[in-house]
Amino acid sequence: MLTLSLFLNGIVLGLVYAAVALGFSLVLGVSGVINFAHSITFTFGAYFFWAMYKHVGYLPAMLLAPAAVAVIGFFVERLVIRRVYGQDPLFGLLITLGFAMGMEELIRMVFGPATHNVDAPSFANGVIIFGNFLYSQYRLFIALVAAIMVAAVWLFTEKSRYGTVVKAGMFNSEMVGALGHDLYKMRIWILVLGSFIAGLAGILAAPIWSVKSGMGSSILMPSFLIVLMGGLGSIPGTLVAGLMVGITLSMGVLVAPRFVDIMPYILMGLIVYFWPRGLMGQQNIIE
Amino acid sequence: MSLFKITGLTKRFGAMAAINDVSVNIEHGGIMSIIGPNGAGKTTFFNLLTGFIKPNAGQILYKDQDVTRLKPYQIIKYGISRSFQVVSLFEEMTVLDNVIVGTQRNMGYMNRLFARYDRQKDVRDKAMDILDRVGMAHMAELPAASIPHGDRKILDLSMALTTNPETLLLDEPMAGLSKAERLRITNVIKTLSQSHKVILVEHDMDLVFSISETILVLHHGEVLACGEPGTIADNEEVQSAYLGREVA
Amino acid sequence: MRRLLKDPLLWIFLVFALYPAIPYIGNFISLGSELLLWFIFTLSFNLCLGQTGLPSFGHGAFYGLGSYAAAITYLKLSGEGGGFLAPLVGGIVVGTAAAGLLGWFIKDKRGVYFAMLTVAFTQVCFGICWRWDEVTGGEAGLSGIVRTTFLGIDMKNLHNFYYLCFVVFVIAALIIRSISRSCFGLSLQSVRQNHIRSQYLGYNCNMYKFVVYALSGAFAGLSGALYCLLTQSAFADILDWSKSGDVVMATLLGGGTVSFYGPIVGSLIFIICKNLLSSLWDHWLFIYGMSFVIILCLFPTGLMGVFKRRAASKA
Amino acid sequence: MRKTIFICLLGTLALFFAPWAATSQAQEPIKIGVISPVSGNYGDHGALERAGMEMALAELGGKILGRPVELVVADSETNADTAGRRVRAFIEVDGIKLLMGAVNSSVAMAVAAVATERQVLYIATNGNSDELTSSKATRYMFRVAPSMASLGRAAGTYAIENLGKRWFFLTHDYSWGHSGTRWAKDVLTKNGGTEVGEVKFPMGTRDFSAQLLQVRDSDADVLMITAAGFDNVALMKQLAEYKIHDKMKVVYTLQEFVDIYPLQPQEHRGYYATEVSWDENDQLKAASEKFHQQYPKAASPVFDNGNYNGYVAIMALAEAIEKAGTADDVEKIIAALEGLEITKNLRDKPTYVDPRTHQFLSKVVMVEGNPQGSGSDIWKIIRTYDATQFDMTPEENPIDLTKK
Repeated sequence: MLTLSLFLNGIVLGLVYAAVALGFSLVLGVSGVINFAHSITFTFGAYFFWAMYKHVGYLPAMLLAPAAVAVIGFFVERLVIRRVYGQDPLFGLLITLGFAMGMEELIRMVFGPATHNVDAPSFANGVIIFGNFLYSQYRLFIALVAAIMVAAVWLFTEKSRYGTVVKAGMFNSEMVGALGHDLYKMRIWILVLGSFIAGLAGILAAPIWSVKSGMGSSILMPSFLIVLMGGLGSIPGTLVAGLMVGITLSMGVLVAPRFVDIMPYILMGLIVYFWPRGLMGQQNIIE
Repeated sequence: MSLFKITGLTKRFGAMAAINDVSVNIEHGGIMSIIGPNGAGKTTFFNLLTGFIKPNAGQILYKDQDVTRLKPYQIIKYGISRSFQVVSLFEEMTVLDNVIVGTQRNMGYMNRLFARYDRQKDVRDKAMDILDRVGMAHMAELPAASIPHGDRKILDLSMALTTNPETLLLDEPMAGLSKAERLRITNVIKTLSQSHKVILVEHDMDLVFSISETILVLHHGEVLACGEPGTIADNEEVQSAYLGREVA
Repeated sequence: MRRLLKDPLLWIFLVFALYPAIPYIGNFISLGSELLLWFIFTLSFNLCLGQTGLPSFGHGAFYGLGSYAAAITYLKLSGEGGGFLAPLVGGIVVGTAAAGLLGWFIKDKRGVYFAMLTVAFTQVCFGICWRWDEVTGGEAGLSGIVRTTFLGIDMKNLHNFYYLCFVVFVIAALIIRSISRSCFGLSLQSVRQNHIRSQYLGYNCNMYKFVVYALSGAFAGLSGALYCLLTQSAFADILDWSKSGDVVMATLLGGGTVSFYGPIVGSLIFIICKNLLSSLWDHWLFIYGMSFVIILCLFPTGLMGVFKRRAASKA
Repeated sequence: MRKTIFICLLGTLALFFAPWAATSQAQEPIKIGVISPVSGNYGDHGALERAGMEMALAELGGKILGRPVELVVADSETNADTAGRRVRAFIEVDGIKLLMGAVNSSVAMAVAAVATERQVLYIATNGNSDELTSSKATRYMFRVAPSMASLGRAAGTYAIENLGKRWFFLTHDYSWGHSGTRWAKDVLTKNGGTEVGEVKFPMGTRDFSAQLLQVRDSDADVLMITAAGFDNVALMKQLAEYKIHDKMKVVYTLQEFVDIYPLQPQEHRGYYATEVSWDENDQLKAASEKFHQQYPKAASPVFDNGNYNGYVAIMALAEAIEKAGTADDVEKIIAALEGLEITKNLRDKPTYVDPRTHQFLSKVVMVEGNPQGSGSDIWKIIRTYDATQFDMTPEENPIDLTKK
């Protein structure tokens, strides 16, 4: 019984982690930028949501807050990311890391260091109990939203016209530019979309992990691991890798509870060692 | 025994077979040219021959020794060396240093921990000698990134000489060169062909037919024809392949 | 002799030889020793990044493991009886072994994947050291290490220890510089600039990456061991990847990718500004993060890159 | 090019040390080096500690032995490596002989190592690990916060007597967490209780669903938790989310007011051992009121472990210096501190400094969460224990710092 509930919990966790890594994977895939400022958009999402959800209501805030984060994403792109296109990806990593560190301290200045609290929505606040098995409705709600997010981005890149151009951009951005698509505008839109997704992911995580300035840095490494394992620019890869991390973290408690937090790193080491480009990765502008 | 004995060589990238069951013997000495429309698999053939990529099937014997599975740095020991279609140099080094990297490896100096690389007189002399042979001695101290495209192609060729090879695989050495430079390189190739076996990938048909002893025609990854320039010239399949009519 | 005078390394040696004598600044004697150890560490790190193009973002692991090795060797082996050399040798051996082991497994990896595998390695080491109470003392770390005498000189005296670090720094800097200028150094440069062409000239690039990684691990282990003797303790904090990020930032800030002296200038400014800023303002991390971004945006090749470009334009 | 490097080196060296040069004034002040987190996630905990110190200093009129006192603060960045560096700079440059502070045990250990080497006095305010006053105790370190032995055994004693005999342990996986569980188990085995199971969770865990599902699956009637920091805030929320309280009693071996205060009232459930409760007596209530006025933006509106220990540390140092008659001779101050009875500790009974382990012994307060409470009224006191009753006995902790 326990293993079943742990497995289900692993799926839920996996979906949340996949959603968290989604924005990062999209930006990395298209513009080839390792965007560590992703953690900032994630944290802003949670803070904006916390600031407005009491006045505006839960669901409207779930759209307004990420929209505000998307605007910040635009400025982040104009200020920092714009200088990093085409450069060595590790250079981009370091610049955005420094930027994220500075912005985290800025958040601490603006919103104060204290932890804030976001309570679950009214319609998903209870607990489902059947027999000995219990599961909180809120986690199923965020798993559902995460699944919708991943599916939406997947449909966007696979099916829609703009999406296919974006996907092509992942593999050969010069060619896409040469074919007349305004690569310049596309990259801005991708980063804005990525920030929107990251902000939404921040809102999903807020009630479980509570809102504080340092919450962004705790999801930075997992997102990067998931994207590397899944394969750069591959949305299904991010989903699969996210689920694997979620299940490892959840089932790991049975195997070696003490070393649960370093299991994702070991997992990533094994996968990248045997599948150099990740499970579903293809040649990408990163190489 | 022939220089290269290639049997059943195949290389697939996903569904597309870049090189499809190629079997050919390449003899010693002289110049052999490989021609074929773009995408015929010429560069892939070179990559397979030099161990840069591993074939899906088939075998490559060089002087009856199996080199199919070897990596480039192992194949060099057999005396095979190549230049690149897209110029591949050490961009942050000077012209001379680019060549020194090759000569110091060849002379076994490459692992000296405390000998300054720019003070090894004999290595420098050998490098300057190679630059002399291709007429680039005067550019020795210039940064490789700042010299004109033509000279960069010639430098790429001269770096292949640093491993004093027996067999030289030159991938479109003439591409993008001026008339004068093409002449200069043709003479260099001619003098090289006395002492080395030269395998050339080239699109300039008059040059190919004037200097090569044998010609290998590749088309869609398969050998269309192989033989003297004369027989190749009047071979219908070759003409149709070039003139675009699909062979019935 | 004239050529010697123009050699910047000589000037650096001179400044740090007189460092304790400098009126006000000289009081920071421990910080001086730490700066020297940090120089050895960043110079050896730059053998990987600047010379061979290996983005080792988890390099702090070898520094941390070296300091743990020194602490454990001291506590287990030499005990109270003294023994100054054993911890240093222990640090070097463990640093080389760890770097060699990791280097062997990832010698064929490149770019982002190489960087992330090294980060994974250092995080796993951090996780283990943080919990393994019996051996590494867990979160409370190891303490009780005492600097005794070395070659008859009493190392408890901070100035003696400073000059020991200075001597080790001089030797290490000369060795690393000569390696970077040697034939072996040119081979490493060829691996960084164009590993395909380098293979075609007969270089087994993966083997070179493995050898230089193990070599730089040795120096990192040495500086870690000396750091353990300076602080007379060993903690898991050094192994965290944010510490490794510091060494990468310092090297890039100084311009390690274009000049041998980049890491020295970079770490000097890095450590000093970090300490200076933190005493000025509670939210100093904001200035620190933003200035790093601005400097790297304006001078992608770091400070030494600016000097080199101006020197080149004059030539 | 060569000269530019040389000038750049000298320039940055000079630039660095300017601020420190300007601090020496005419009359020689007593400088106390405070090492606690300023930036980063634990910045607010550090600020709380320092606020307690400043408040105590203000009550003493900013003077000890007639000499003005100056608190020189350095940012530990909750990192042993950085803390060691900053403290060494304190000693070498500012000649500081009195050190204080530290929010977690690894920083406390690092500072203790430097203090022992340089023979300066260090009063650790908030590190709870047992090692600080047992295996790694040193003559030059005192500790204000009670050890995990007192806290763990107090919580264990209350739980075994009132809550149940079948326990499940949830332990934060680092040395502090292990010691909390060890002492609670000590009480459990001595009173014939049974250990149903234990799960250790790593630092930085934010999601406890896996661990809590395991807890729910067990048939324990008491869940004994040793957890701290931001992980603990997330854990408290998820305890309520998974309705653990309905199935078993939740007991904490150490809980901070600061961790619970931001939570929802219905999440304030369970039994906690804590070092001080602001509503113990009128003196503390008044002090909390005054604290809230002076530091409205502090992480806690009342006296919590952090600021209380900072307050007591300053009062102890002041009384010791007065008793020793000198603020410069560290050995004399240590001797004065050993066996000292600290009266100004806002409590009815003075805090006793055990000369053998250099541990400040006062009280351990058992409180119960109050889901209906509002504002600062988040728990109510249910039992007060005397710390000496539970601290490590000489057999358990053979260390004796009075012997040279």
